Amino acid sequence: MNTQPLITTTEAVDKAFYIIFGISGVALLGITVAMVYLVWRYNRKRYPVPLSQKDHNVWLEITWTVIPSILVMVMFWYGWEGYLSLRRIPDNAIPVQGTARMWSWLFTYENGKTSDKLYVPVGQPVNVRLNSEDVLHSFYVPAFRVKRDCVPGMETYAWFVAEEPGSYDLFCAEYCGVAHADMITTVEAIPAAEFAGWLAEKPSATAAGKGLLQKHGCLGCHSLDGSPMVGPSFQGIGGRQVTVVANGESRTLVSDRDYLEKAILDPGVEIVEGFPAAMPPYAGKIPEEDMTGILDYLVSLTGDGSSVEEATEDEAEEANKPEEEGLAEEPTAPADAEEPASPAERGEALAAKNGCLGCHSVDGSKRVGPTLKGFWGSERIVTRDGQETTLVADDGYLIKALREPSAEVLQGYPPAMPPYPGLSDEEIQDLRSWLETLK
Amino acid sequence: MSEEHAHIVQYKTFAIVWIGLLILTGLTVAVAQYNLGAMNIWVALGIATLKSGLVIAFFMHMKYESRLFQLSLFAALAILAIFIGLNFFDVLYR
Amino acid sequence: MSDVRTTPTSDRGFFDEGQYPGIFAWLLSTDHKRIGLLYFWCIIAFFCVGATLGLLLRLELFAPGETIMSAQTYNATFTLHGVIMIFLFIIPGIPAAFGNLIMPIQIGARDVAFPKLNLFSWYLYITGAILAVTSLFTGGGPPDTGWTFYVPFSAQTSTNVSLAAVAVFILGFSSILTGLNFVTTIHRLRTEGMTWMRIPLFTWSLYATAWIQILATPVIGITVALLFAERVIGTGLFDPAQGGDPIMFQHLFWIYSHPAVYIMILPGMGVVSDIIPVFSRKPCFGYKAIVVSSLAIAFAGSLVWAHHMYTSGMSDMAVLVFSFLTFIVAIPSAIKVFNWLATLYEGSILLDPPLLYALSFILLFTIGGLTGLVLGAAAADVHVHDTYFVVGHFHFVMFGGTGMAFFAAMHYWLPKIYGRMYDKTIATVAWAIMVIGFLILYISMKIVGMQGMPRRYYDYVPEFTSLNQLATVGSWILAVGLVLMFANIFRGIFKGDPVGDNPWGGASLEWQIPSPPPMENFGEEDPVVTHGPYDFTKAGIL
Amino acid sequence: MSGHVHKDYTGAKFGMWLFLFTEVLLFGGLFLLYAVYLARYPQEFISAGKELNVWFGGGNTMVLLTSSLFVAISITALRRGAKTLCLRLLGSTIVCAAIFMVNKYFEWSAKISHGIYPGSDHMKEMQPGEMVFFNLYYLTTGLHGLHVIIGALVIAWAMILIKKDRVNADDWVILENAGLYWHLVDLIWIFVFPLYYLILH
Repeated sequence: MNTQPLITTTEAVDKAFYIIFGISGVALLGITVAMVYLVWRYNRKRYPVPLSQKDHNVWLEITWTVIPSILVMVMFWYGWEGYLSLRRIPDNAIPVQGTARMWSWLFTYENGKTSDKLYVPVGQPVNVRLNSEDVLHSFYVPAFRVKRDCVPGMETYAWFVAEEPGSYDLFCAEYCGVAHADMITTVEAIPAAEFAGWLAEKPSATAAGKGLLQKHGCLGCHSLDGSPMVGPSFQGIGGRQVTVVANGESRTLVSDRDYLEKAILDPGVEIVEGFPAAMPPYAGKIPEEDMTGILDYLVSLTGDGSSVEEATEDEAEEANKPEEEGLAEEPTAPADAEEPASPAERGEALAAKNGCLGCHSVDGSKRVGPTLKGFWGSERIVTRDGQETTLVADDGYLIKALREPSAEVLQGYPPAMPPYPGLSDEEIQDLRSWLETLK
Repeated sequence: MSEEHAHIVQYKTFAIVWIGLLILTGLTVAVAQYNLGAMNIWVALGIATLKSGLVIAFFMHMKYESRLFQLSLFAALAILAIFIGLNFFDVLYR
Repeated sequence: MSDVRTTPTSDRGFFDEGQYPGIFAWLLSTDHKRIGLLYFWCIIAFFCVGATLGLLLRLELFAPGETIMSAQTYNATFTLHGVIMIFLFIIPGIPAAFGNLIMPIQIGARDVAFPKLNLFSWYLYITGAILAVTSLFTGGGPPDTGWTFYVPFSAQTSTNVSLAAVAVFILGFSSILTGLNFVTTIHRLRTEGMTWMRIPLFTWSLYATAWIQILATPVIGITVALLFAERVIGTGLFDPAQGGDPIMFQHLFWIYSHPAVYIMILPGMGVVSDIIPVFSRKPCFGYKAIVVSSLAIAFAGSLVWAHHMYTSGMSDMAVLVFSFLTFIVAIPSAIKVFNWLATLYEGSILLDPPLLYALSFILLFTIGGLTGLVLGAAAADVHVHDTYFVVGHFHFVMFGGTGMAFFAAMHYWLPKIYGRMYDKTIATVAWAIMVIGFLILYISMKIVGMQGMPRRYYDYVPEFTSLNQLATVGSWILAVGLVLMFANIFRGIFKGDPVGDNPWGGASLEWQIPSPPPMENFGEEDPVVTHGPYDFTKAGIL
Repeated sequence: MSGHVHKDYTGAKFGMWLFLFTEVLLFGGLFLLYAVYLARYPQEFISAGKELNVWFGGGNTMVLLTSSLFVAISITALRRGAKTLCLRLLGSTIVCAAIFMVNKYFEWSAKISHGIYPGSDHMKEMQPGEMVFFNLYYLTTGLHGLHVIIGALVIAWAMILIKKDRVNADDWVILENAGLYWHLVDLIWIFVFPLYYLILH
């Protein structure tokens, strides 16, 4: 592996720092001492009249032009040399895809495994290929002195190598909106063997299945540990008896593979009793293979679900979960110890966070955009492709209005609303629950 | 002040310049019909520069103004060229 | 200089010679001194607002998590702090206020070349300022983009960025017109004997600045106009989905905003170059070198914008070129510092408040400049870019540099304009408090930035807490110094002891006329200049 | 120099030129983007450029060049004391401006009726480079059109002053400056025309 001694990014950058700080320190000291000395030495009390009226000296000017020029060229050179080290990816670097979005990170490994923390093997270079799904972000790991912007529509990269095992902060360094400061995760440097094991966990149905649930945002509303969230928990969902309401009639059935598939693709038909009809239909949204994986996993969650063998291996991810929820939904929520807020409350917080209330009132008054009072289920006259259409404010309409507001513009209002592609499906459901309360 | 009686340009001069401008316009349209590859844009820009030179020198009296005016114009255009040119260190090498 | 004294019609000079009654004497005046004071007071007012916002930001960062405001409010607050401080305080600060007050007198002119345009510039400034404030309360609420307005975020956010963009456009226009006015004034209205090599260095610095204002400011105009168009009519020139390139926005933005840094700092250097000789009773050392370096900074400053973009995803070739050019610009600044120090050598130095502020400029600007070298070096910049190190750096340059120079100018020239002197002891105490608070505040920021704390962070990881608290405490000390300094200045303006025409013993023209200056600065006859601006022997000071 | 009454012609002209530099730099931002995007999407720019009508663009070029001629001559005319001729020439200039704008109106509405305008569905189906081309086209010609209107207003204002004899054979710097502004409008178009309408036909 190690064909030649590897210069780490930290070493490359720190060299430039030492040289520049060294030269600068001497210069600063010199200037400060000279200034204080001159002010003291030639004080008017001592010399009521200046000793001379010298006003130029060509050689001095040349000297203090040439010497700084040489010094800054030295600094330039070391800065550039270090930068080149940052840009030259070692041949044996492991590629990882890093996706930034408002306001979280997603890392995808070569074998398709995803994670919201960046797991890397100690001692081996990692090349993170960066992109962004929405606005500018910046991938920044202070410990390794690397930073690179994530630009939508463009791939950038940053490589580094972790010499010591440990957990290193990973920040977003380019301002990206209200939760910019929460877009923090970690680089988890683990011994190579452990990393290989972690990476190979994919075959494990549980981890893969859980990864899929994470990827498609299921865990935003459904817990794995039995605790109620927006939707019912997945604990024991394989073969559990569920009571559902369909067309106003409730009946009890067994949650089998067919039921689960139906419930995912078209959840509005049968609603689990006691839960809001909040889930969006996923028909056409989940690729076939992912669907199979999800169903395999869900069916496997039987009994009390004290969850089979995954307890240990998922510790890291479990530990991370509350934090991630805090990010996505309630940046200002005081503590995760509290009861989870109701969907409507979360929706309200979301509306405040995303600035909805700047344009939409909740009391019926007209602002830049239409009021949200009585929004849900109301008839809307919209202009689509220059033609007026009447439709009802339902799930589909809400999603479209948030993700692509310019497609259907409400009559009498300017097409002023920006799209909110960053809103997850769960968040839209929360918003919907809140909107329903605004009668 | 002396400059109040600055050069009065003759009607004839203007007319000649105008005819020159029209000819150059025709020329630039004509040249655009031929595929010269990347040269097209440079030829078009060259002719446009010639035309703008005529407008500046005669219509805008720059030919009769002092060195200060000419230097300032040069500085402004040079800065614009720098602003555009330096960008290509990024654009061409990305 | 020949005797340019006239019998003043009133001992309150131009204050008693308004053309219109009451408030209109100010609002309709085309006199450069009145316009200068209009700017001065507006700028001071906006500085106080901006500083208050800064203190609130520091307070929020006193502890991790929510301290006094929500994240959205915080983001709007730092945006506003940046926009106000940059567009309403630093950029117009010295040129529009002291440039207007002093520059025409320094070259022996009775006014600027286009007095009505000058007044119009002020109205544009006020219009822009009002629009910027209006954007807080209208549309989608206060802009939350940061003063850099980077796309795609600025094109997507629902807050009132569009109006803020219009405000910036108008403020830019105001800046352009002031620059245009000054260049023409300096070329056309120098009095007899005021050769180019006899122009005071302050005026020289304004000349260099004015050229940047003219040639760079239009670029920010088109940039914010394009942002406006992108938001309002969807012309996605920077939108990747429409083939645009978000990085081009950054290029355009910094093509203006980097030279703008020199619009901010050059006049400050001019102030220092004028003050140091007077309080050393020695000609400014290397006058020509300083003139050339001002012009060199103005030119070379236009070539280095992309050093703000090393991590942006632009090409490595661009990093190489811009890093190299950036280090070139460092040299003229260094030359100025050495020449200032050489001016002190063998002088007769009086440590009055203007000199103290000027010396703190040298110290703080040097620290800011040297940390700028860290940011210019490609590798080092990658680590500290967009961290608190940058925040610390530009506050050293902008506040420690331009801010201190502004205060130096205030202590140096306000006695001339108002004819009254502040309390020098209090001014010195305030100065000491400010410098101490300043160093605590911004050095903490630099260290926390070196440790990796990104800027524009509403919340931070616990290991950054102690330095953030130290910085916040520093901000309080700094605030105490500021309040004391302003209180002393205001008291001095209204109640101070009258000063003579030449309280500091200056040799340039503004010290040869009465304090406050009369309406057209000079009597019936224009002054005839016979010696340089720092020739204390010929001026009869020595 | 004796203060108040004196009028500095060179200074006034110089100030105007400085202002024109700012206008050049303002458009410079758009030309910069044009250059960058042309380098990135040469083929798309060519295919999109074919959608523009050379006759509209060429006709407008002639109109503007001619109007510039009128303005240039009008200054000579005024200085020679031919006030009526001067006013007629300036009037013709404003007519030229109107022709230009009407032309532009037809050109834009033809494009818009084909569904080519910022944010349209038709645009969304285009290649990214073509979208950039049309967005730039609308912004550049739009900003230029705005300058045509402002220029025409400035000329009209100069005409009023000439009628009132406030601007005359001895005091003509306002007309000179108005003319400079108008020529700038022409200058910009001299570059816009080949860059947008003639990019390889």
